[in-house]
Amino acid sequence: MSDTLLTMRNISKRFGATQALKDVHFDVKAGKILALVGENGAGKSTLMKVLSGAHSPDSGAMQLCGKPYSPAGPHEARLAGISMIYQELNLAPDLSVEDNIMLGREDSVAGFLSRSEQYPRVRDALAKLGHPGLKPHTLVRELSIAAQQLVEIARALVFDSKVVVFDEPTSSLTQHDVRHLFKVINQLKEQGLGIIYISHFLEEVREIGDEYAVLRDGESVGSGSLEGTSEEDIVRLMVGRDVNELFPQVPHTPGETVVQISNLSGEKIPRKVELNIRRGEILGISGLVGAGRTELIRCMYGLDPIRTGQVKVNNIDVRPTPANMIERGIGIVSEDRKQEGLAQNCSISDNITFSNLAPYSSFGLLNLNKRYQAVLKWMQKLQVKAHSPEQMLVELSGGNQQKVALARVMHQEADIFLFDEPTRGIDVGTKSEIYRQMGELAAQDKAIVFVSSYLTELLAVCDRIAVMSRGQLLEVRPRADWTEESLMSVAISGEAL
Amino acid sequence: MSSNKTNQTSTEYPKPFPADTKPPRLNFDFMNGLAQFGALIVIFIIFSIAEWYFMGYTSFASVRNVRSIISQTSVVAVAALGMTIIIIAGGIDLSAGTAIALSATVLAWCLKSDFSAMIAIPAAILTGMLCGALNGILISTLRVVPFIVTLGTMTLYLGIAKMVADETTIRPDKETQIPDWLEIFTSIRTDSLYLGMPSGIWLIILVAALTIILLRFTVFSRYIFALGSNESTARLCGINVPWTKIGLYSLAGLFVGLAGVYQFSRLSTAEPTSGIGLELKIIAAVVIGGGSLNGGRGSVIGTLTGSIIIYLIGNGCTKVGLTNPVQDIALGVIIIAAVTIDQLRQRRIEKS
Amino acid sequence: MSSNKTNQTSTEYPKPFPADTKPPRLNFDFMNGLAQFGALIVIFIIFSIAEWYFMGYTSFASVRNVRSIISQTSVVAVAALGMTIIIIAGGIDLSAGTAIALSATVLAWCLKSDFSAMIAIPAAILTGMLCGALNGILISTLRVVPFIVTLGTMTLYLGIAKMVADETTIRPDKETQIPDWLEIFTSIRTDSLYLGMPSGIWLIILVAALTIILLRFTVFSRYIFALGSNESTARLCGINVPWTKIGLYSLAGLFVGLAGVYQFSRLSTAEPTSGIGLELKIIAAVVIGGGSLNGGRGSVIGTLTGSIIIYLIGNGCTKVGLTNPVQDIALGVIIIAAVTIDQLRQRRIEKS
Amino acid sequence: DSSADNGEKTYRIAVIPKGTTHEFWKSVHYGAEQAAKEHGNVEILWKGPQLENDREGQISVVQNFIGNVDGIVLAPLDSQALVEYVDEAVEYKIPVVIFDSGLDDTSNIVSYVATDNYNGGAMAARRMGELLNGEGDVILLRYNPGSESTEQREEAFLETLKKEFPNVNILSSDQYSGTTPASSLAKATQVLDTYKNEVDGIFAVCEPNAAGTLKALQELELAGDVKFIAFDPNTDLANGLSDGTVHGIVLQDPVAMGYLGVKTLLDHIDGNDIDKRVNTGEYVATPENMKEEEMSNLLAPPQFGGE
Ligand SMILES: Nc1ncnc2c1ncn2[C@@H]1O[C@H](COP(=O)(O)OP(=O)(O)OP(=O)(O)O)[C@@H](O)[C@H]1O
Ligand SMILES: Nc1ncnc2c1ncn2[C@@H]1O[C@H](COP(=O)(O)OP(=O)(O)OP(=O)(O)O)[C@@H](O)[C@H]1O
Ligand SMILES: O[C@H]1[C@H](O)[C@H](O)OC[C@H]1O
Ligand SMILES: [Mg+2]
Ligand SMILES: [Mg+2]
Repeated sequence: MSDTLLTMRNISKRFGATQALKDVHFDVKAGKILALVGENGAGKSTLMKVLSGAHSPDSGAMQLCGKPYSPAGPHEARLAGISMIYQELNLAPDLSVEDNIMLGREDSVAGFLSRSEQYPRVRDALAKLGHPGLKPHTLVRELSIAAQQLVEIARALVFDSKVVVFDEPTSSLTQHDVRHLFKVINQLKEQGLGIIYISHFLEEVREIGDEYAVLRDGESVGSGSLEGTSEEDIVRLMVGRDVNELFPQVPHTPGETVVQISNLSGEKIPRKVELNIRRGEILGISGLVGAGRTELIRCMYGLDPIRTGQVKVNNIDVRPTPANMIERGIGIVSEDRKQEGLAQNCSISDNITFSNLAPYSSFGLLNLNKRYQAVLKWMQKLQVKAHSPEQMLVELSGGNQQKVALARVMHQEADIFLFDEPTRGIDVGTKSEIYRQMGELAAQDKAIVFVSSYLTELLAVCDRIAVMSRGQLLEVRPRADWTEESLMSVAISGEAL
Repeated sequence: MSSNKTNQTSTEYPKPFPADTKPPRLNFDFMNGLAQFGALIVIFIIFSIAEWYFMGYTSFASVRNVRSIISQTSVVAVAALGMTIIIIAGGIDLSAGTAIALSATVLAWCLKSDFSAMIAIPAAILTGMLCGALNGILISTLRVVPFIVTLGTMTLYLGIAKMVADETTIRPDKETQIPDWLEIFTSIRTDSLYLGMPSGIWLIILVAALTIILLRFTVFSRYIFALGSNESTARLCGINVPWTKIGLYSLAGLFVGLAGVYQFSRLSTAEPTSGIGLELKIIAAVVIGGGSLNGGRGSVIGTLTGSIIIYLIGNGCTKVGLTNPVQDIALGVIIIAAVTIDQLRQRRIEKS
Repeated sequence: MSSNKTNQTSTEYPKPFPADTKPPRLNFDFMNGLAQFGALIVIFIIFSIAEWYFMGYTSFASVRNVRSIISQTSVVAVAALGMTIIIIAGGIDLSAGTAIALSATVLAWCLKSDFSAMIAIPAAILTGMLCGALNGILISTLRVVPFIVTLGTMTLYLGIAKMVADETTIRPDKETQIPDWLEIFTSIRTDSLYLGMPSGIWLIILVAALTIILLRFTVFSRYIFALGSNESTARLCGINVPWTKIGLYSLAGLFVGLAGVYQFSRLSTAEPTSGIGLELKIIAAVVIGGGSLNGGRGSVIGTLTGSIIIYLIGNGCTKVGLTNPVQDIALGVIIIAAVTIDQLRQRRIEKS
Repeated sequence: DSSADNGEKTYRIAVIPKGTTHEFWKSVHYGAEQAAKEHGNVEILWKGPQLENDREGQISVVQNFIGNVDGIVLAPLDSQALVEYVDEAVEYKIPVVIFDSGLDDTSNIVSYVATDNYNGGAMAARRMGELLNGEGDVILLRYNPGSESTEQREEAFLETLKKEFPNVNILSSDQYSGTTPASSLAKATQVLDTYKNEVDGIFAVCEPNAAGTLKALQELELAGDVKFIAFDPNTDLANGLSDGTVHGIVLQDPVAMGYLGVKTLLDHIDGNDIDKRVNTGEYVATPENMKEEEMSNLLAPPQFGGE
């Protein structure tokens, strides 16, 4: 069962000034799960896009099932048996779940859709993923990001594929969904498919993967069997050095309450949330998909309308609007950097300074030089990989974009930070840097709200953790009083233990 | 409309198989169009009452007048069906107006050159299709946004039409060169009617029905919606985006060509500049009808209703004795109001 | 540019930047406009040679003719400056044409009513601003796309202009009601020139310079670019999106009002329908000039160049003896070609 | 149909011009209202299309009035396109009078009230020929294709010159000015600029066309040097006659046209005898005769809504 299914040889790809891939070698065996890891911008997604026909390589060759393979486009790649779940969601929001899943390979008779054939296939795929309740005729625009990711995954399941690529499929899934996904992946593996699995969660990689391949700065730097390879070894290959600590601890002491949320309800969710946010503290918020964590912070920041409730900042009642909140020292990092978090066609400079142009302006005029210097400083501080502050955001890798989003709130000199999945898609090295930054912010007496679906990081970094379920905020407890199991069970049962 | 309170989402989720195991069979096109149709009825009633009140009689709410409005609407309605497809696919076609005039000009030129209508009409429709195909090809190959490409072809088709018509109006001879049935195609004189309507109107109804079927039951329609909804997704799902675009613009061009036939039939002359400004009316019809310029949304019934609303206003204002300025103002306000109301309705639906 | 071999990994901070830490001092506006300017020169040379070759003389490449082209361009150029701002912000304004006519009509009405030009001109500019402001307010409060809102106000402003003008042409008395300087504002008669150019052209240059400064060095400009690139991001960053929109549409309205003054000055009469179709010319100017209808991109120099190209083609075709049809075809082709070339250039820049 | 207080029937008469923006139509409107006032119990419904090339617009106006009016007085902007809709009105028992510009099929109409446009064009040609002493290069700036009245003027101008002044050479006769002063200015500027070294005379076939041409002549500093003949007046053109920049204006009688159009229709409705063709006359104003009473009246005819 371990014949080589896919080989990629000497793959190179250049984007302008960026050499994204340099002579990369890559093999996938049938019935094996290959974990592809590397830092942000290492070239993982690019390599997979070469495989799926979305990019054509500058040089190199591929073989699929022993035959030369060079897809002219995604269509050919799919026909050849490559299924791909992209890192950035690729769905048509105006089409239904069913239409999205079947898109490009509809069941049809003489050009007419045969829905009666499609429907059961779609339903089965969703059921396999543990979500039989997701209705195939729902429009995708009405789903949460997590549900959308499930649709994206289901797409790969309804077709016969030889190789399935998962590019960070779990970055917005909860543990619960991850379990289902793993079950499915293992089923696929047993059917003799080749699986490529990209993730920044190394423990996940260890759990699901059989083999690994590491990319660094566009080059293959190592590969082998995961058995007998330690996490540290992989990290060393990825970053080129030892990472001493994934969760650096910066001592800080919780202080007085800065934000008081009382009886806060949104249009649908959240419902009647009571919460105090304290200085010098990292407050985690955990919960299942659709629990309303995102809505909660969007409501308090003024991005979503609220129905009832109050938000007090420093004991003053504030009407939630982004401008008001920024003025009171609140900053936010959105969970959806592509659609909302960042202006893709603007420069890094612009993106970092949009929320705080005051330091560079007098009488409405900007001092561009001063701004440039400041931006440069922030880029270095957060290790944003780019060749100039004037570079457009679209050209950055996912992780580097996330860093820009983080740089913005820090540059904004916020006092209270709302982080919604801030480490989504971020590599270990940088993750640890972000945790350290969070710790430092707390040490500077700032308040931090940390929404995450990644329980490990919540349990490692937070001082207190709250759990949300079905729009309600159920429990807030000190970190020491929680375990992964207790967090999960509260989130699932919807009741405080 | 407050029926679908599907609150199951967050409270009952995750949950095992729900009861529904059949795909929903509601026709969304009808559903969407219905709201616009309601608006049409309201406007109609307002004008009827206003005429009765101010003028003391009712000619507005008469079968004859309804026929007259529909016949006036025909050119825009036919072209707007094609524009609906384009708009659903996230595109736009500013050249539709001049392409209609070009098609009509070709038709007139053929007739004037003593070709029979059996050649002239296919030639006109083909002309429309070629215009559409050229738009599609340019959009696909140059990768320039449709707004610009069609802004360019708008002038291009105008120039070609002027060339065909030698910069003047082409007037085929009514007695010898224009067949009777074509002349009365959209006529509402009693002896031209067929089952109470001009034959051209029946044809529109047929074409509209085919379009509904196309937009609901074909694979091609899924590509159209996918394109309008998210083009890169369409590409990554292996849809041949360039060909789909060329196909759909050509298809819309077919409607444009047909609209040219209607225009010629109404004017019995063809003038190369007769399409200028029509494109905005056509787009307005689609948008009043609930189409979204962001792509992914639009309906046949809505579009037809939108087309009628535009001409209804002109008709009603004239009947009620309102002047041109007031009529323009009313049309402007109604365009904005219609879309605003549709927007509010959409938001309410999304919320509930 | 192949400097960033960021192989240092993360032991030290990567040095991802070029060694110089000085901001690029090139004015992007000039840079962007330059390519279009090049195209302008090429077209100019082609026409010059063609005239010399086919006609045996050169009247095209004369100071007089250049003046004449520029003066013809003035109305569109001024309005296109405002449209550039709107397009950068991701919007569009289809009402610009009829709003220009409305402003000109108000100006003429004031003069005809014996108000002095010192009142009439501000009134015209204010009219333009109010039109813009209304667009902005509707777009912000109704949350309907600008295309539709301004499609509606386009007809609305036409209606109001007809009302002001009583549906006809307003013709203030040249001797007593129109001040001399306004009459010769865009005139290229030798005795009207000021430093070799009509005074109106100098004013355009001044206004354009101010717009460049506005678009590069102000905080407001960052908001405009943010809006055009991603509206949700703008909102997230605390930018007051509704007010920014109202502000920028009003600002563009100011240009529209000024364009109305230019339009009046060219004919010394005002006619309510005189703006119909102008909006597409204005948009074409911005787009030929490198503006992107997806927002986030556009330049002042480019826009001015684009405006001139449009009129240059008409002028050149006539001089070379080409007919109207050919002229239309040429314009269409050039619109598409200009944008295609710009697109290719952009792609190349992104690649290198 | 409604009735007035005194029990007498009030007639609603739709008067449909080719467009509304020309000053010419304001005078037609004035004349129409005069006729209505004179007759009593008549309401004039004045409505035209936006621009004089908007066929569909004018057709819609005609169709929309059917059912609401007792008669239609129409200046068709296209001699063929409107035939069907006149027939439609007639089928609905609405009498139609055509004025200003002809219709191809006159079998169903009550009467045709208009200038002899062919003669008007010929008069322009003769005036031009005289001014140039039978020799020179002239430009004909056309109006808009499909407009019968102006086409008549254009043809007459060309044919008369050819016949009576064979030494007058036509430099350009294929340019259309479009229906607005702005488009005319643009077109006239282009044509005049092209031929500015040769041109001796120019004929503009209606008012907006002439307004644009006058401005273009001034801008190109040709005014006065180039013999300029206009058709239909406005104040600037009339002033041009006195200051030597305009050398002749062919005049129609728009007030009479409006008046006779409505009067003929009312006579028909009242059962009186009427003529199938009513000629409203055409004249040439020159710097010499412009002060004569008839000319000065026609140079500044009263307008509806004017003082
Ligand atoms: N379309 C593009 N244009 C320019 N540069 C690009 C483009 N796509 C990727 N790059 C660059 O190529 C490099 C590799 O990017 P890629 O997305 O493959 O990284 P990745 O390993 O998937 O990172 P992450 O973990 O952050 O997703 C990055 O430096 C990125 O900036
Ligand atoms: N599988 C699903 N099926 C149907 N609706 C869903 C599903 N998942 C989420 N939703 C909808 O999404 C809404 C909220 O999702 P959202 O992602 O904003 O919540 P969240 O708590 O922030 O979760 P996360 O941040 O983990 O995605 C819910 O109201 C729910 O209706
Ligand atoms: O028919 C013409 C009319 O007589 C007047 O000259 O205005 C232009 C034309 O509409
Ligand atoms: Mg990636
Ligand atoms: Mg969330």
